[in-house]
Amino acid sequence: MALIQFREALNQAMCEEFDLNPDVFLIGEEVAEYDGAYKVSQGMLAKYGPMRVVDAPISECGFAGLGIGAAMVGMRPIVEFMTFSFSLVAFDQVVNNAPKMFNMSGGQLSVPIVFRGISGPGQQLAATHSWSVEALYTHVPGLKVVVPTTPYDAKGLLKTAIRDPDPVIFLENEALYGNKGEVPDGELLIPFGKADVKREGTDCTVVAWGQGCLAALSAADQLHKDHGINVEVLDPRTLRPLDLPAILKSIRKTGYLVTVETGYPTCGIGAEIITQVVEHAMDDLDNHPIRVTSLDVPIPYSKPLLHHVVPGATRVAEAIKKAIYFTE
Amino acid sequence: MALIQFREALNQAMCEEFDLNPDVFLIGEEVAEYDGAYKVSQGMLAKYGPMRVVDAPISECGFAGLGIGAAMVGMRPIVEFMTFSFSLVAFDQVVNNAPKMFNMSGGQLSVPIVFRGISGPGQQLAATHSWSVEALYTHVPGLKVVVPTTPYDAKGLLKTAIRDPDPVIFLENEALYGNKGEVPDGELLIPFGKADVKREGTDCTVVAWGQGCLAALSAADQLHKDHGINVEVLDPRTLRPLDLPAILKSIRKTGYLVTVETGYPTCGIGAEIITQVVEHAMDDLDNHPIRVTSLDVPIPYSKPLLHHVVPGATRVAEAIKKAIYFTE
Amino acid sequence: MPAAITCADSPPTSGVGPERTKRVTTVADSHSTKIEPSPSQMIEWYRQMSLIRQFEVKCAQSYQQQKVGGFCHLYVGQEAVAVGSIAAARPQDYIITAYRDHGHAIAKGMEIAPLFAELYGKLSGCSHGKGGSMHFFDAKKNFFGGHAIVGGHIPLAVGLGWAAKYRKEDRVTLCYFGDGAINQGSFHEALNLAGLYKLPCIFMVENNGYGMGTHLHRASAVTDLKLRTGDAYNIPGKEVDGMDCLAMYNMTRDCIEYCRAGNGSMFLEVKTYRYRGHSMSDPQKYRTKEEVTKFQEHDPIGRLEKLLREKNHIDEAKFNAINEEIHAQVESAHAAADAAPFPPLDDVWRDVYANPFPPYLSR
Amino acid sequence: MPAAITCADSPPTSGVGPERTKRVTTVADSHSTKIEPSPSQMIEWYRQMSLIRQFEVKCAQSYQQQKVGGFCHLYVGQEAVAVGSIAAARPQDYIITAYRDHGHAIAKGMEIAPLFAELYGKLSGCSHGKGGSMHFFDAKKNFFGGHAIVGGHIPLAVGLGWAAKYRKEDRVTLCYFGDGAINQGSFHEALNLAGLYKLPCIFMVENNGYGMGTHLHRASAVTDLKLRTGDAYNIPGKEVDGMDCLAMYNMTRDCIEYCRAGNGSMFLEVKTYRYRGHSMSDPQKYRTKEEVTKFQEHDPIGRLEKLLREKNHIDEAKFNAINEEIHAQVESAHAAADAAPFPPLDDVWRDVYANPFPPYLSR
Ligand SMILES: Cc1ncc(C[n+]2csc(CCOP(=O)(O)OP(=O)(O)O)c2C)c(N)n1
Ligand SMILES: Cc1ncc(C[n+]2csc(CCOP(=O)(O)OP(=O)(O)O)c2C)c(N)n1
Ligand SMILES: [Mg+2]
Ligand SMILES: [Mg+2]
Repeated sequence: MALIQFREALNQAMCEEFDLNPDVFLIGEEVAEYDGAYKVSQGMLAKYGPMRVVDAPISECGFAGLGIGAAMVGMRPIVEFMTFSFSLVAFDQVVNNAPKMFNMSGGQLSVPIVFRGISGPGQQLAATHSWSVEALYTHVPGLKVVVPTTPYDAKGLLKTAIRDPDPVIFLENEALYGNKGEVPDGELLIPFGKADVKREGTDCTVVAWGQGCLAALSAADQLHKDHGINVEVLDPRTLRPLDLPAILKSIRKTGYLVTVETGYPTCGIGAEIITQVVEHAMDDLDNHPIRVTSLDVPIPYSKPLLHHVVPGATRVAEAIKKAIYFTE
Repeated sequence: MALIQFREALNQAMCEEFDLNPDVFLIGEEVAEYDGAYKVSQGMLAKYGPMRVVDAPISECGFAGLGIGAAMVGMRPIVEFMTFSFSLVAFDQVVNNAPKMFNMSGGQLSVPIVFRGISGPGQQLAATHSWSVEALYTHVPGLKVVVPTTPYDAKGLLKTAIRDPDPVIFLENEALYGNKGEVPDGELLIPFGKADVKREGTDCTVVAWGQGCLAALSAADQLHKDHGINVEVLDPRTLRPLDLPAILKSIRKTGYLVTVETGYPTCGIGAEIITQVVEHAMDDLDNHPIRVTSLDVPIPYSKPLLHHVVPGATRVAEAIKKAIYFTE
Repeated sequence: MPAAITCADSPPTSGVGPERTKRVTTVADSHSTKIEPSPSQMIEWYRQMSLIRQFEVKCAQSYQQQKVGGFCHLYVGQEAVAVGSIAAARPQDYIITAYRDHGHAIAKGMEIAPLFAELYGKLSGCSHGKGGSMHFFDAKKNFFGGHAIVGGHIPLAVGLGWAAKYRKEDRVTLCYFGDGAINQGSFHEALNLAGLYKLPCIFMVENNGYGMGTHLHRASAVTDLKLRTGDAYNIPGKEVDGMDCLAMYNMTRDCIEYCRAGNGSMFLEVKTYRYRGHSMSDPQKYRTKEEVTKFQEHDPIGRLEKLLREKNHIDEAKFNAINEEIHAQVESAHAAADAAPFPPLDDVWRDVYANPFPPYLSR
Repeated sequence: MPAAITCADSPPTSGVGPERTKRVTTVADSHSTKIEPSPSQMIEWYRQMSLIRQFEVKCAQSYQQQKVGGFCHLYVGQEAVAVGSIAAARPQDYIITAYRDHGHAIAKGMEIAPLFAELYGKLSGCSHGKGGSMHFFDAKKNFFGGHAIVGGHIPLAVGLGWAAKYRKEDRVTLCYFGDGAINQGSFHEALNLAGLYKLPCIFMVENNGYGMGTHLHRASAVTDLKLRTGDAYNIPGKEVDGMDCLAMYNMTRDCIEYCRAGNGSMFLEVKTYRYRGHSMSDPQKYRTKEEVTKFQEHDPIGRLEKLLREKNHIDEAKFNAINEEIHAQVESAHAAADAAPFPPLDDVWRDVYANPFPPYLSR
């Protein structure tokens, strides 16, 4: 166990898999000579050379497709999008070629590829640069979608993703890169579809991941301090597959549900979770679930507007109080 | 009033707006000399000439962007995607440039553009060609999303879309093009955000549009014939804006809700509608709502598999019975 | 057109420097030293082209009988392109193409029975009925599809080339697409990557003059396609007569040599023509009967037959034998497909994930 | 480099035919007959370049003070490109560029007060704080942004050109982008459309040698960018020294003439250099101090100043007056922005739709 940064955990996961399997390589913009736009691939070029750590032109459609093609013959590409906002110019490759090749070839060609990079509103990057792509990609059968919250999860989930035979969308939050946490040095594999209770509680279930999960945790602490409310924070860790049983189990205990995401509300992950919960356990709910999301508007540049649009601990706390009928 | 085909209604709407406003033009693949891959623009080249009815190369990103640029200076482009499955190679243009320009320019530049074409699984076109893009685009603030079911709606909604100052995603179903219906010859404008009761009923509310709406209607007839069940079929006609008040009103009457869509279930339109209903009227529901969708798999080519994946009247009828606890 | 192979008009080398010049000569030279293929080789080409032709004639019938669904794009007229070029490739070389893929699949050695079955959506189809006409695959034979989004597979070809270079394997990737695909962004990004990384890929545009109903000159700002990649991507472009199987064979062989020598990628403008409509539902108002007949006079199968006869490589009996064998082959494969069972409905849950999870597991 | 303008190496005309040749000569000829701009014109250019420079020096300070957020890409070193080219354009001509847009906005005549306010995210910003540094807009002045997705705005420029041609308006569209944008599919699709429809557009690649930390030769298979559009899109390419305001003016004027004459589009490779990092957070390990200094010796502002002094178009007093005026302008605009109020929080619901519906209405 060592206390390392989120970005270091990702770096460690990639290096360990590079060492284990010569078919693993990394391609993306500025990943090699620049050491990564956000320094996630720091030192990897020096260690593995230019064939395994590959700088690409600003051609997301091109190098995403390159990765898929290489994966079709059994290579294990890790394609870094500087941010997933830029994956939208490669959308057809990610939602058609990657997830449907295995199916349309009748199971002949699997596509073991990992698309990774930043998702979620950064620091005042305005509407086109601030996408939370969780919903866009979770919508698509054939893809798997992973969102780590802690350095521990980051390492364990990325290693699993690289070894998985299916295309994996691996979403990172810029805000988390610098966070530190305990991470075991050697082998660490976290299975997909297993939620993690980030905070035990009895009064309300909050389902949250990544940036939103940290907001939920501080909201939970605040509510406990101020009002003795015990919030359970459940981190699904993977959105596809989704650990519905764990969510239902928690709700059976608490009777209330709040979801948190930085994405747009409409047809979002919150909507999906709430719909599944209502379908399977409406009777366990003592109030209607509440989804906390970014407001249904383009993400603005101006700082106060940005913080008004993207949900933080305060809005999560408000939602929890409302969900459990709490009044001071 | 004349009895005309769905495709003729669309053609009429475009021609009337062409006549009213010289800034309206149509661009897309095969729209001009070929008279439209699905004959929607039949005769328009002859009538309006090559500057207003424009054949484009297979460059969706390019001509979608061309339309947006022209709209920025007040033109009224209608961009036809042969099918919306092909809009995915132009995704960034449609979800970034079109819906965010007005916002990021501080209200200086509106983008009065209509993107129209086929959405929904066609006849055995396999996974990449069978997209129902409703959820992908309804997710995005700044867009408006329209899905006509009848020739009447097709004309009235398309005319409204062409005059609207915002970017409109106008989704057509190949299966409906040949359907006939009564359509007034002259002016016909249907406002966005106003649902239409396609069938009155008291026992269950079914929210459905386009292809799914016709499936719902025949399911309703069948259930009435076989079991005297009175289903209310509500057609939202536009998914963004969504006429929630109309949906809630109907549910207050029936107590039950079923949604129908040909798209993938996860983060779909059904999930969004159910979540909004639960948030505003959980107490009016006598059972949990049920969403009928395509199965959560890539759309297969093989005919029996295709019909198993895409919901038809039978599956809608099953869902309604289940929703209202009906047992024979 | 159909024109002779014009090695002369390789792209202008100005501005791209000596190495570029070297490249072009490489191909030109090797090309000038043609190797005459053996009679048995050419007879095999004749057989393959005839098989593709008869296979598709049967497809058309079955489509009219609505036993085949979806979009079905016939290759009739273009057979020499796939047969001649793939004849020059080796089993380990990668092949990938667009939705007009029947010819390439058969030329790469796929049995026609699983192809008919795929068209019929049957379980015994090469993709178990999931793909249909536009999505033929045979991983074992290094045939990577069959792709329906115009231009969308070109970056995949770059990935195949990348894998070969990365693994230091002696493989060349042959990537086919239509003249309409040239105007997709994916083509541009893919060719720049191939030119930049010097990948062993041959990009072949099957220029049949039309993208659906749109003639090349109404879709492409430059109609002399072989020029579009030299100055743009440092990938030399050459032109070849796609109605001539022998020319296709020789040119492709030279290009493969060029790639194997580590020179990078090549671009081939293949001049060809499709006799049938774009797909089965195409009134073809955009061209005249005369135009079609003009090209049919240069039919690739007829031309090779003529050659073989002139050289007395083959006699009447042999011809009849071949064609009867093909006929029998097509009939039995077709009958088998017709009789074969559809996949069980639960198969929709199959092959969605290689490492599935519920609900895919529970099915 | 910075090289003199080399009209000679216009793209090879082989294969694209006479019209192509005609085009190139058009520009070359008109170009050879240079019109010397008036002293007052050149003084105005000097003023604009200095204003841009001082505006951005102030931006950098404010960014360090964290009063400016997001990504902030400075134009320092490239000022002559926007100023020289836009000086050759007319008010009705359309301008559109990427996220490195401060220079173009100011050269097109935007006041700097609303620009500072935008950087500060204030209500008085040109986009009411919704856009920030990468999204400056001024519809009234025909400045169409300010776009942050690399290459994403190039198709929009084609739309602007289309609108002008459709409406038979005498407007030319100037579209700017970086050397990194050339490898995006959107560039390819846009240029083919412009070449096909013969639209009055001038596409200018501001080749400053780097896309972020990646040198051109590591991103583009062909580094002689002016060659990339001739054979590929039938759009002649030319090269111009972007560190020379006068050269930019003359070349752009000729290109505008060419477009107005209905010849179609032009492509300009502008050789330039950015002195600062890609954005405010760039360690710049990819280049040496020496390289930067080498280019700074050809500083566009310094060069024009030298010229004006040599020709005695201006004296010391006038210089000081100009620079003091600019200094005062920057200080007051900045102070105003600093003091200005943020937008009310409910403004997030504003300008989402031009024809809003609930909940946008209810706010
Ligand atoms: C991105 C995309 N846009 C449009 C289509 C519809 N479409 C299928 S084939 C075709 C024409 C392609 O012509 P070409 O590339 O010349 O190939 P050919 O059919 O001549 O073999 C079109 C427009 C598609 N499949 N994908
Ligand atoms: C589609 C897309 N991919 C990546 C980025 C991130 N990015 C922003 S600027 C830039 C470099 C662009 O370089 P260039 O085009 O040469 O313009 P310059 O910065 O030199 O002016 C990159 C990679 C982006 N904004 N959009
Ligand atoms: Mg073609
Ligand atoms: Mg640059």
